[in-house]
Amino acid sequence: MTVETLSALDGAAGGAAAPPAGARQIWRRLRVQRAALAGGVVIVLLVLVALAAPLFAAVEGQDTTTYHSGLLNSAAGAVPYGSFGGVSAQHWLGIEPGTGRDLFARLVYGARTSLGVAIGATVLQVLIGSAFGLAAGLGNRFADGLLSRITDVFVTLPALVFAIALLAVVPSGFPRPVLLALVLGLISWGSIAKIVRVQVLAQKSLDYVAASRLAGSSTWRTARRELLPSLVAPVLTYAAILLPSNITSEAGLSFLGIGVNPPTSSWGQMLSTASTWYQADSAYVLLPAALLFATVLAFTVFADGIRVALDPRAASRLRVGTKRRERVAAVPAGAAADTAAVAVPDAASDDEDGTA
Amino acid sequence: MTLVEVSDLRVEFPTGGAAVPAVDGLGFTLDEGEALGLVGESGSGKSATAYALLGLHRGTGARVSGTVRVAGTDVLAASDEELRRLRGRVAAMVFQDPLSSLDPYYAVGDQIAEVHRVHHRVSRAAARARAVEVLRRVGIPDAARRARSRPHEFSGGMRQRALIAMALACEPRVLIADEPTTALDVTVQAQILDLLHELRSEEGLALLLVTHDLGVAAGNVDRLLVMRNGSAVEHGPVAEVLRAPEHAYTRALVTAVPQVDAAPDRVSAQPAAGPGPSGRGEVLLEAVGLRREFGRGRNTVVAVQDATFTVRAGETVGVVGESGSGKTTLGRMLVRLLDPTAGEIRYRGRDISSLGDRALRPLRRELQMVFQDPVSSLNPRRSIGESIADPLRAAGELTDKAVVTKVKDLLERVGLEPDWYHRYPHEFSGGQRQRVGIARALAPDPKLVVCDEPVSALDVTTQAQVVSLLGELQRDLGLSLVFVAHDLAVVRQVSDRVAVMRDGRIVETGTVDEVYESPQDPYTKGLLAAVPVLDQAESAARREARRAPDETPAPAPRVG
Amino acid sequence: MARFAVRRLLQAVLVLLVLAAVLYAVFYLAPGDAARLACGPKCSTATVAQIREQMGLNDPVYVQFWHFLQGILAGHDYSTGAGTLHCAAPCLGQSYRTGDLVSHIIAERLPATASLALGAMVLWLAIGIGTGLLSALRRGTIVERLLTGFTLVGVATPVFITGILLLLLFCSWLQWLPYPTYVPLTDDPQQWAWNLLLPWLALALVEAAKYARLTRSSMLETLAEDHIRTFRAYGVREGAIVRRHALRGALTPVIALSALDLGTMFGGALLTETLFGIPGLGQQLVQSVQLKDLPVVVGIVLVMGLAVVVANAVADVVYAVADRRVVLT
Amino acid sequence: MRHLSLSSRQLGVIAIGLALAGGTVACGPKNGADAKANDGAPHKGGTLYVLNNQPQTNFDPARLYTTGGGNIPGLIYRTLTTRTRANGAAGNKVAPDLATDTGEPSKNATVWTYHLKDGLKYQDGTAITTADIKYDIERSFAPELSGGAPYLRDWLVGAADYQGPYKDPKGLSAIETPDAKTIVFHLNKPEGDFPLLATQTSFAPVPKAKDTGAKYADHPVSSGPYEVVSNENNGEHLVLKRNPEWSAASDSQRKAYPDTIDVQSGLDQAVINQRLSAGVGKDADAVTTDTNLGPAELAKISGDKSLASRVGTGHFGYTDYLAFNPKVKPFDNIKVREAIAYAINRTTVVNAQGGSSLNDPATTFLPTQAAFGYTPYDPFPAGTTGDPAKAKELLKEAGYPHGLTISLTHDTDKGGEQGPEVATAIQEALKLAGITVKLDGEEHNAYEDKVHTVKSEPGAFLAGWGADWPSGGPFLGPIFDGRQIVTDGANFNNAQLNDPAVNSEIDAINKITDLKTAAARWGALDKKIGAQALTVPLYHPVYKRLFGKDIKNVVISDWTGVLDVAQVAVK
Repeated sequence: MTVETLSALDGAAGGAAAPPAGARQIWRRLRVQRAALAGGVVIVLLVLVALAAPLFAAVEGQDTTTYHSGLLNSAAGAVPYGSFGGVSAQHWLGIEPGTGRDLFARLVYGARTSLGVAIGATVLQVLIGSAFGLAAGLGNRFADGLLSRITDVFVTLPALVFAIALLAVVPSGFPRPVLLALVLGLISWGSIAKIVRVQVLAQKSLDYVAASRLAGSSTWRTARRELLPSLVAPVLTYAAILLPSNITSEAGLSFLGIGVNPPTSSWGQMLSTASTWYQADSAYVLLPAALLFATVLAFTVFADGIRVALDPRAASRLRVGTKRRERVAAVPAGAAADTAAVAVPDAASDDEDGTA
Repeated sequence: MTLVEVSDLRVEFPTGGAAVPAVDGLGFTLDEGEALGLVGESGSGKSATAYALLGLHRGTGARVSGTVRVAGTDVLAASDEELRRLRGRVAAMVFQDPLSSLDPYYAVGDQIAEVHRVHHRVSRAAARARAVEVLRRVGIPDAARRARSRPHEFSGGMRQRALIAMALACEPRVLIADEPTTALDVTVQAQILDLLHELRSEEGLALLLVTHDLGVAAGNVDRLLVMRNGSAVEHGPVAEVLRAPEHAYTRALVTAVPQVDAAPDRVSAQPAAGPGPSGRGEVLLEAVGLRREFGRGRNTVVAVQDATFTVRAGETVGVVGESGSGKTTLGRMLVRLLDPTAGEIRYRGRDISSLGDRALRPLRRELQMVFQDPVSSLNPRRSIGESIADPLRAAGELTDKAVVTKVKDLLERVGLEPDWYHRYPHEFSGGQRQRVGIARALAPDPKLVVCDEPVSALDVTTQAQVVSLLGELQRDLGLSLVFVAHDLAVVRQVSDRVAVMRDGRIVETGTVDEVYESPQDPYTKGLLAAVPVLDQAESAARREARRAPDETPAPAPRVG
Repeated sequence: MARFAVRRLLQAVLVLLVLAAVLYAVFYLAPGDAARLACGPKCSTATVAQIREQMGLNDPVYVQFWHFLQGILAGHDYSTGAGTLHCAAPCLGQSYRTGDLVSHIIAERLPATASLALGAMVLWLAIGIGTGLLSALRRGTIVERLLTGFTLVGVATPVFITGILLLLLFCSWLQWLPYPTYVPLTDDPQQWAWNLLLPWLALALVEAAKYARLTRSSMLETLAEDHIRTFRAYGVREGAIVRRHALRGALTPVIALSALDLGTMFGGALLTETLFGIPGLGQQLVQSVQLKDLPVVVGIVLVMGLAVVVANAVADVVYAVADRRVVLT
Repeated sequence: MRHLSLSSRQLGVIAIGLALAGGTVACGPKNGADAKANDGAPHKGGTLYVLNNQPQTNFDPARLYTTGGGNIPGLIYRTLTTRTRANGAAGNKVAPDLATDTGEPSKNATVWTYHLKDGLKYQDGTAITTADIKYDIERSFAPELSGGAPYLRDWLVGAADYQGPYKDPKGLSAIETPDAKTIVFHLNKPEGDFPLLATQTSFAPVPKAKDTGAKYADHPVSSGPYEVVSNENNGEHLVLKRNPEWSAASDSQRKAYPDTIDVQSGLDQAVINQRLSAGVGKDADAVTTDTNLGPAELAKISGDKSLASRVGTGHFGYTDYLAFNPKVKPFDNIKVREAIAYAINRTTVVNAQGGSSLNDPATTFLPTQAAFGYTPYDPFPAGTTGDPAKAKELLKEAGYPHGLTISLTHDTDKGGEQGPEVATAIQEALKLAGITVKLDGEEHNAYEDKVHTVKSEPGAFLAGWGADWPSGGPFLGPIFDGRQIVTDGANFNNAQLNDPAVNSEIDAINKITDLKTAAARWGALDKKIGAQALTVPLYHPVYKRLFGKDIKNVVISDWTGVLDVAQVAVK
């Protein structure tokens, strides 16, 4: 594509530079992507379920802790009597082998933990990562070097191992979900820091930052007014990618038996218990697996959607600013999503190294 | 006989909603050995037309209608196979950006050999030989060796030559050159244009030259087709079109082209006449032995060295030079966006070259800058009003209300609607954005404004408007301007005095007339000689002059 | 190039130093007494004291760290009681638990992890690049939709779920494969591959999805580049264009990324190793963490760290080799 | 006591899961025919495969912590005495091994004398001397060779601070070897159980000349029926072959039918169960000594005779219990402890540990075997599901009419005996009695430290105790003997009970050298202590383990609860 044809488009599409990523634009661009929308809906539902967990449990008339030994065949390893893991009018999704606790109740309450931990961790990662990235990007050679090395260290950390070690250090009194969020957050913020740093460096070289210096603004003022706004998009996008990977990490930790404390339920905890039972009681493994899968999938497609909507990388990759719109216009959403997805894996792999 | 035949060509690009015609009912023909210039400003659809000739719109989602015949083939109806035979073999295209148009991973020679073998059943060895041959043909020195180097090891000019060589390799009958020199320095541009001219005369190639630069077209084609918004506004022999343009737009276009020779009515503050340069207002800014290095250790690059010159109150100093001459670096040092490695910058006699950020802040407002790229110089996420208000708010002297009023005044001052305050950059055209940039520079009532290639990214008509705006402002506000540009004509238009830079050094300074009428430095001479001119006789003469083997040193090829 | 190497070497050393230091700090804080763990729960206080002395646990943590560094630089001699056990530099120390040399333990575990990682990589590259290219070149077709779906599923499924389902499917329902039992390549190549197939798959499916996405996007990007247009404009066949001019550029980031992932994989894919009972570094690491066997933990983490750092360098080199315009710094 | 690391537990957890996978398909009725193959007399020859989860780490007689000389170790290391290799209770006795008898006590069991049999040789043909046994015992004190059982340090005169032969070549004066075939032990208190202790591998001979210290495990010098061909990855893969110098004549216990024994460890427990039940190829000649059936097999064996016929059931002397520390309120109040004892629901606890097939609900602290002196009693009869009402009553009497809140410390290792599953079961049971339980889950090491350190010992926690030899002594002693309260190290007397009556009774029983009489007294003592509700016994684990189709002569003693690899045959 050449400047002409493109600016010909620009005539219609209106202007060369990136439009401000205002909430309205984002929404407008999200709306056109069916998958992303679906993902969004699922997410909303999940959040609602999590929030209204007690309600749901009450409707079923069960709680997460009561044992139902009577429903278990003790001699056969305490698996539930009856089919589908003891599904019945009282226990809609059956009961947990070994204890006889109600699965439906534990699933809906589990959503609370899993989402809570993941969201907490993500927020933390974003905060720490952005802080480091920003400081490194704005700082002088030395500061940048130092901070980048620190970041490297954290990217290099075998996340899961450190989680295990840290979890061992912290007194058991500490509320576990919070701890999990903290540990995940404190360990794997490296990738987001790197992304922010690169963004800042890219922005720094742009003329409007120079202009702001000429305007007599202090570095901080410049950062606040010129840089931060432009960071929102990539950070949001990446956060949307981090979140599902955090859900998985929580599950992974629980899977290794160092997740939330009993009798709290989380999907990861259920999965790890289920992995003990799934042959004798396959319903038990499929439930949390399906939910976890659905959640991660929802967040992933939603993240793709946001990525397209905010399209943080396209501009920087294309030589002519005008090409950005052409790409979004001419290339179907999916493709545009992937052009941004290039940023994802190298980052994502940092989170996955532990949980792989 | 007729080689290319285009009639009622329409090209539409679907953009989400309504389809926009980039080309709208265009028609023209091109005969064997003939040269047609397709001239128009950005968005006029000239390149879209060129692409249509090779059917390059296929698979891009663009809708093409009408008829396009190239050497008898109906391009729009042709099968992919027919099209492939057409491409390169009959009509070969030379693209605008020589760097990105070659595969960075392969040796130039191999790439040429590859396209050669597409159309000629020959051995690899033979193809390579052919590649070397055409490279030599387009004047690549030591072609056999250079054929093995990758594009990034070529200078811009050589890359463009390589692209042309690639075209030649297929022995086409028509050459389609899409803005072949836009990315190049003026001297190199001259060389490329000469090469095209030579090839035409010697190989009997037909040429379709797509360009935004009337000057470039003037000296190199027989007929001109002036396009605007996708359709032809004027079409005829060059001489006539240029001498007596019928259409108003063409006239505007022609007059807008800055003339490097024969000083036009100067837009700058004072008439060149009067008490020589020395006599004018007191010295405002003084650069003494400025030096700037980039990188450290072995890979240190000296961008500017002992640059010494002065700017007096109310005058305009032009700084000309080709890319890499260090003019932008110099400009940025003057406003302390870059810190000089050595040397002094005296502002009103005070050395500011080593002031810290804090100490500098009060001075900042007096030294402002207008940037080259209207896209990157405005924050896309902030309304233009806010961008302009920035210096005012930073100073924090005015009330919010006062700031807004002042910004609106400024907007008006630079010829924009005051109530566009809340609009965002993407809603403006390049020219408008540049005006915003100017408004922002003016906001803190500066004494000196450095304009870094303020118009090079703009269409010629817009260029003229912005240039005159600058001059006008300077006159009214008694500003001093440092006008950094590669375009000698523009510089001549605006400047009182000129400094010519080459490879980081100032090779010549003086009043405009001195420098342009009787250049001393051979490099300056070369530059001036290379500038394309509208008058054909003149340009022919210049070409002859350039033919006389290299007495003018062209800038050393720089690794891109 | 030399400067690049030196620079990276220094970086690596720094990163690894910090890693080791952090570990020492963390373990110093962590509860549990390595000496008691080594000695057994019913062990008398006197014995524990002797063992602690023997392990040098009575020294302050920084002294212990210093000894560790000395070992790396100068090697170390350990008393086996009857004689001495020489640990040549770089000496990673001696397991608190078993008295084995850490280097020896790592050497025993590495083959399993390497087998897992390398094999998985081959698979995920094959699957990932394959699907990625296919969906890039079949843009907008049903094929693409299907593949996109596949990759999404892959991305959204944690490895331990994939693993369990694979076991369920292939081992118990279909009975096509044995329950994985790690067999060293040197013992029986066929059994080795046969038993690693499922772990490879489990890991590869997750990774492949990632790679499919990356390949696809970077392919689309490359195809949109100007030089591709050039060759189209000269009538080069689409196939040839993809083969000669698009593939290389498109795959460069893929190869680079896989270098990185391989690096992290050498840290042992904890969950995969645990799930399939593969005696690799990851499993050893978790066990050692539990047993507070600091020397082993540090040793393994350093190996992991090294792998990652090297991988990073390799990735950069890949870029530089593929694209000469890139300058290594 | 088994202390599995998190990840091996984890292996177990998944393992069982996979085992289920294996179970359904592993073998149908078709195997019924093969079941017959198990009948018929055992013969020498062939290769026995042992598929294990836990590796034979530190395979050094000084470092091994075994009961009765261990299972695999017993193939290599003969000891002064050894356990009887017989089924059930018959396998709970001590028999002479290297020694001519189980030991002659004197000075009311403070001095023990042994004489070696004639013609005992190492694998290299050199003669076994008592000096070598003394040497190995001394080795077991060396900090370089940590891990062995601690008893000798307490029992031998002047051994408290001994540093082992490497630092202190003078050796232990408490052990005399007047001649090459005689060895005399001087104890600082009467120990009637000494013959049982003498079964542990620290009583095996190690020739000083061949001692390579920490490396000895790689090439130990065998005194038993087999010798080590190779020992890979610190006990992960052991290959043993017949030791030609061993003579059945001198060994009344070991049968040693197979020519070679291949011990592959570090296997996933699921894989082990699946391979054993499928029994394809070499796996037909395979056994496991450390992997229980999973629920899937349990579910199957009821309907699958042939599979059922290949399950060996054993009872190892082990008790899992809820421990109280009366120094901590409100557990100082016996009524509260009794209330909890009543409230406990052993069904839920047993289910949490794999169901009634793998666990027997426990009311006594001593395991259910005569050798320990098992005397059935239940001071707080509440049936298997508990008696919340009675518990509430007691609480009221205790002054907690509105219930109370307590904290229960447990190990966070999933599936562990002291793990979260058991803890939550108890939490849930006590809830019904109006007792709110706060769970204090500690990572494995932290848990060990916390509960076994007097200063930090919590008021209530989960614990388990296993027998180092089948006798009441090692069972009750460390837990209830006031003089075994360790204030500056690992303490197992959770109640920190220092009751003169109990102490003197323990001393009295230790003087008894007739194990039967002793057992009876131990039983009585257990009942007496049980009434104080210092612990709430929860369950005794039951071992159910598969063996291959062609395995013959399966012997499972109560001593180990596991089939004895020294007795099985594959032909």
